[in-house]
Amino acid sequence: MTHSADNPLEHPEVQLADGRGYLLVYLFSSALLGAATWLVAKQAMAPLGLFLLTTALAGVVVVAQGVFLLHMEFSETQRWHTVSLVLFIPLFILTIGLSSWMFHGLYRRTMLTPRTAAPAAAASAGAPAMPGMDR
Amino acid sequence: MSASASETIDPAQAPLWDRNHHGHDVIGTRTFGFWLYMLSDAMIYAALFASFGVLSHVMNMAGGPMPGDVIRPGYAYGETLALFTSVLAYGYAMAALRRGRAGGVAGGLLGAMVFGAAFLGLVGKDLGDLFALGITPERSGYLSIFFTLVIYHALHIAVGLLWMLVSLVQLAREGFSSNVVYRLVNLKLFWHFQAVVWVFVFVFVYLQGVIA
Amino acid sequence: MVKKNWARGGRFLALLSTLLLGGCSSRNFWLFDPKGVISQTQLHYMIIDVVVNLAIIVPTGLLIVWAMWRYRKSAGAAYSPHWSHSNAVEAVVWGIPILTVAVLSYYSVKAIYQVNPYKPTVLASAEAALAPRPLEIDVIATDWRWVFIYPAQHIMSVGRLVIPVDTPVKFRLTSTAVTNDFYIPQLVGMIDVMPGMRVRQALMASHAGTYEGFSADYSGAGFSWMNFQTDAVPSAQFQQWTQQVQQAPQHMDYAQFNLFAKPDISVSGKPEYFSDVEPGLFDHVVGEVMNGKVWPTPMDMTENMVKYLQKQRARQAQMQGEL
Amino acid sequence: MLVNLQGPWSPLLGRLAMSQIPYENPILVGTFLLVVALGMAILGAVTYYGKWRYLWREWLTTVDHKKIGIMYILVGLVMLLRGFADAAMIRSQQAMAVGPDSPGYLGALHGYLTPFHFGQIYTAHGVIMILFAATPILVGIMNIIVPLQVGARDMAYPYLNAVGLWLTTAGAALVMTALFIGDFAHAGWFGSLPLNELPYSPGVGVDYWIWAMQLSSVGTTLGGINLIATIVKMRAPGMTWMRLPMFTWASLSANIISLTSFPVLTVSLALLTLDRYLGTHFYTAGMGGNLMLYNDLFWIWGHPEVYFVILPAFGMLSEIIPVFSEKTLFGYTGMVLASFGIAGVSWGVWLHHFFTMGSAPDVNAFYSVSTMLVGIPTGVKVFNWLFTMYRGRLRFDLPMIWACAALFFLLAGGMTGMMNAFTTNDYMVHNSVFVVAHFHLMLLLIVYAIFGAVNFWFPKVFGFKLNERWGKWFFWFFTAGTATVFIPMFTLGFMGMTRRLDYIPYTQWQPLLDAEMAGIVLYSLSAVYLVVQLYVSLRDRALNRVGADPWGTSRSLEWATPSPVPFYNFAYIPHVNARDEWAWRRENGVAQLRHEHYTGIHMPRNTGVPLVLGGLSLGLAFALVWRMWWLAALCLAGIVLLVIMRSFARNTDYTVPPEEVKRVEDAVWAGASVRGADGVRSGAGGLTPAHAPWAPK
Repeated sequence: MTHSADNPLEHPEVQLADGRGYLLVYLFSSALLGAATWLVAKQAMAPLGLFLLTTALAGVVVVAQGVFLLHMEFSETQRWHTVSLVLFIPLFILTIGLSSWMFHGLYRRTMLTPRTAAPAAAASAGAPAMPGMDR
Repeated sequence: MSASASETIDPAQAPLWDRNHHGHDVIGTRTFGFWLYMLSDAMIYAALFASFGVLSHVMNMAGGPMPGDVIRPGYAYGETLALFTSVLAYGYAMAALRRGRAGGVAGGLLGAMVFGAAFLGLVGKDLGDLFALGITPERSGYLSIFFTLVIYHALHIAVGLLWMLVSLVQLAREGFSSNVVYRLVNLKLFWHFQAVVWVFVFVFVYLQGVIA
Repeated sequence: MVKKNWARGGRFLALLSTLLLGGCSSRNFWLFDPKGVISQTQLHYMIIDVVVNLAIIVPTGLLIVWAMWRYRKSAGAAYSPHWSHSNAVEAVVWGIPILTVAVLSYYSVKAIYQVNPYKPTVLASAEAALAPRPLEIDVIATDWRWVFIYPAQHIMSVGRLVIPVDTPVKFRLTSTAVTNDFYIPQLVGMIDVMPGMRVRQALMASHAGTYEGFSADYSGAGFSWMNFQTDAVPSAQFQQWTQQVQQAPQHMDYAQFNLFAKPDISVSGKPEYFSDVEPGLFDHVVGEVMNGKVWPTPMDMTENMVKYLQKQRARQAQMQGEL
Repeated sequence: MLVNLQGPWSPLLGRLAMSQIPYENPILVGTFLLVVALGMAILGAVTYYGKWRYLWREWLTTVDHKKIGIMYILVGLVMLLRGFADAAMIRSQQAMAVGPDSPGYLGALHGYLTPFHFGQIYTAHGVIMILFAATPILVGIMNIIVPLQVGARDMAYPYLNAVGLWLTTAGAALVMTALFIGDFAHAGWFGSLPLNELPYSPGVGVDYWIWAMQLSSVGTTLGGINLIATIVKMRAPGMTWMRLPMFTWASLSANIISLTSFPVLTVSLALLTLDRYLGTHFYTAGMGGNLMLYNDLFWIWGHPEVYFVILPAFGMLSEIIPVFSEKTLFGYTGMVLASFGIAGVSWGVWLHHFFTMGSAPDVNAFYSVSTMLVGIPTGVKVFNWLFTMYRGRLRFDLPMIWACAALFFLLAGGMTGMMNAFTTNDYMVHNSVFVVAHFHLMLLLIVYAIFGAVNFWFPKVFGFKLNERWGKWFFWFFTAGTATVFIPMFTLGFMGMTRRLDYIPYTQWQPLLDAEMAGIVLYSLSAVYLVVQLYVSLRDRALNRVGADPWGTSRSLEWATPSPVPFYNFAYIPHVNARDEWAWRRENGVAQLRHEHYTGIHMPRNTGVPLVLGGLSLGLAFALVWRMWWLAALCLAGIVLLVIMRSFARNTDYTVPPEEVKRVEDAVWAGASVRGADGVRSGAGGLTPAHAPWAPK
């Protein structure tokens, strides 16, 4: 292990900093999330539409932040950062996606309809028939 | 394809040692390792989000408060702004670092700390109000994961604030030494990553929580 | 039935090999001696799987042995130290596993639907032929006993499952405290029995007899004693048995069940019978558990269990003496 | 917030009371006395020979990746012994407690272990063998070999490397503590839920299990980051990706798995911790929890973890087989693809650990097919090793024997694995001893690869070969033991026997259980041969001295440095010209060339901070297990303060002067002739003269 005698401030990772980019992504993501918040607060459209729209907005904001804040690019300095992030993304999707898929099915097959009443009330109410929802 | 890449190389001419080896790039290695750590932390978030996906079914409310009773999107947007501003301030600290201006770095760090602390205060108030209403993690599976996700993110912000404090002291002591510089770059990765994670928390936990 | 003969031949081969290894009598190999439609289907596919696998594994193993022998240094065989690539060979080494996996995947997916615990297609015709509908049994695993409730007959049997032969039986299963696995090797495979959830299982015994069943998933101190016998009996005998149990002096409702479900290790393994069982008891139990009801394990059944089971055996012997 | 517990609690000692010490159990008391005697003997010997300074300076504070690797392996070996003792107890209990008439001893109804005690033993066996034996040994070997193979002087983070070691050691120490203070979890190594929840496991056992796993998990994640950064950023010039040795590729893929999957383990255990300490409802059956979520998270980690331990083993086979076939590895590109194929597929198969959960057929079908996909790259690997042997000149030295045997385990284990991936088969054998026998075969494949690798790289690290004759005795007894334990176990699986029975109701299983017990006896005998092999090798080390390349046909870069490797690895960073660099140099007649001019070498300085961090973490974990809040707060504060203080340290590196490099190089290349000379020690890089002015303080 040897030190490079160079000035650490000249290191390319330090030189990546870009004040204008940071301001840009600040304004952009604040505005987009603000719009999303407003739409949700007003319940401006059908739940599914809102759901898809907010998901899409989150995606756009995150990509913008990835590029401008985290400098995800394929230059000499950032190549391996970007590659490792790209390798992680399928794993995030597998973890969250497959879990949700499995448990969506499991709930349908094994859970009886919930009682919305408080537990004490439910206990005293005896045992109402709870038809399962299964295939 | 040849058996090995060796056949085109003449052994008489080939270099066997790198006599002028300067060693590897310390700052690059350190930031890459830290980036790997950040990704593994992102995996923790992914697992928490997977749990959130599993535990946000109506079954998991156990007759307790529904997301709509717990979440105030406008308030959470205020938290978002505080965090983003803190991130911006840290970005300016990095821009100052690039130009070698210690004053600018310290100013940016202080700004980031102020807004980071504001974010923490807002989150604390938000959760504190819920506790005051008797809405606690022990009430249901959904609330357990809701509080865990939000508090885990807030914990990162607290650690970041402590780290900034330490960085300020080290900056004052050592100036722009190699150690101080790579730690500032790592802290920047850490801090900016929290903004990315917060986008997910904000959209998937807060906003989409009130849609349903 | 060519297929059946083939299956029988394969079964014979599989049996023979394991017999040589184990040196035991064949009726002890529960997995090779299925007595129900589901377990027969499962064995059928196991044989396909094993045969396909052996077709690859055995030649590969022999090749390795051959290479180790043929190319040992002292043999002085052909030597090419730099040979490390060949398109043809690599196509084969990727091709064979891909082909094998494709074949096995096809059979695996097909088999899953045939013995799907919720809706096994191998039982579909038998179910359709049955009027008016299959026998339904609710199973509750407590800590640590098996409770079988026959809701239509209003009876409950603990530690003994009685079913009519050649009749599809449908189970609903849940647990009071922790996860167990419901398993009768000669009739049906395992299914997780989870508290607060309701899973389903189905089987049809094709031969009368007594088969061992037990919990397969570790559930605590009483786990090893959590076995039950399954009597597959002719229909008439089943009717007789239900009528007999309907006369049992002990009754069961949720309040009593609450006491009954307290942790208890069934060292003596003696079955118990209850009549006049509260309708919907199964759903009631599931609902209570979903609402947070637990039957906790006391410290003396975990930390220091020395002599615990001896005391429990004495206690159970005494209770049975009193009855 | 904190949940109420059964039993007493005091502010000073938490839940800890005299009744928690199992002094009435003769097995534990005997073990305790043995451990104390052994500990006293070791401490006494260190004091008698005046080695405390040496121990502290050369080992406890070291940041040398080779020494850290050796200590990882030592920890693994100690835990392997403990895990084997557990296995022997499991087998003897099952052989004794068959049928209602079997006698009981020591207060048990049948056999000599009460159910709860038996549960702890098999849980400890699993946890120890996977996380505290296999993992540390593999991490240790990767630690030693990977930097050498990529031509680096150390890991990317030498200090972090030491932290990882001491965290793992703290985890192992916590497991050992559970033996004598309190108890251990009883719900299986992967923890059955909700059995691990507070109402059903009211003691401290589960807490021990949680914190031990957490400590080692953090340690392994740190190690993973370190190895990936080392491979990506610190390769020698000319070491392009397609020249990377196979073991390094395997290590890279394995550590990508550990980096990505261990965080999920952290989460799965952390949520259980919250349930047990704060009363949340993640995994409870009621109140909106979901107990299967635990299985989901745990196996998202657990299945990749299986490949985390098996990929390095594949890498070892890929190194050993070409060397002893005197031939290039067949299908290098295919092997690399296969490694990453296995790593990638390992992320989409986890549900096969709970096929019986009652999932919909389409879900089970997806996971059945994805699981079978693992068979493709694995099959490719087997064929590639076969074609590596084809047209080679095979020598059956010890490493090769172990490697060849491992191939057959891969075949048998692979076949039974394909049987389990077939969902309807899994319904029949899911929790049976058939599955137990299957995964033991796969783990034995790893064990065989490890023994091969230890014999293979031992001379590189220590400078002398291990004895061949006693090693072969060890091999054959070990193999006989394996056959005698696991063939009956497979058979019992077909007879319907399930896992974890502390009492066996069916007497027809008795003969096979006795056979398994006989296998344990063979294993025990084999361990004697291992000890003899080590002893004889150590005694005759002078006769077995080796140069840089002890096998004469080695291929990769680690064989280019002298054996034992000097602490700086390479006096000059090598320039890599070929895939099998050392074979290339040998074949082109440049292997013996050396450079004459030396320059100073920059090295990290030793530090005791990682050891203290490990100790504080052990204290923190212990305090949390027993809920001594004051001690936990103290240790946590200590850790935070220490980390901050360390970040202020400036004097973390030093430069070895050129004349010192020259002196060491001359000494090591002269080999056996200068052995024993002043200040030159054998052992991993132990070539530091004790009194040199530049030596690490």
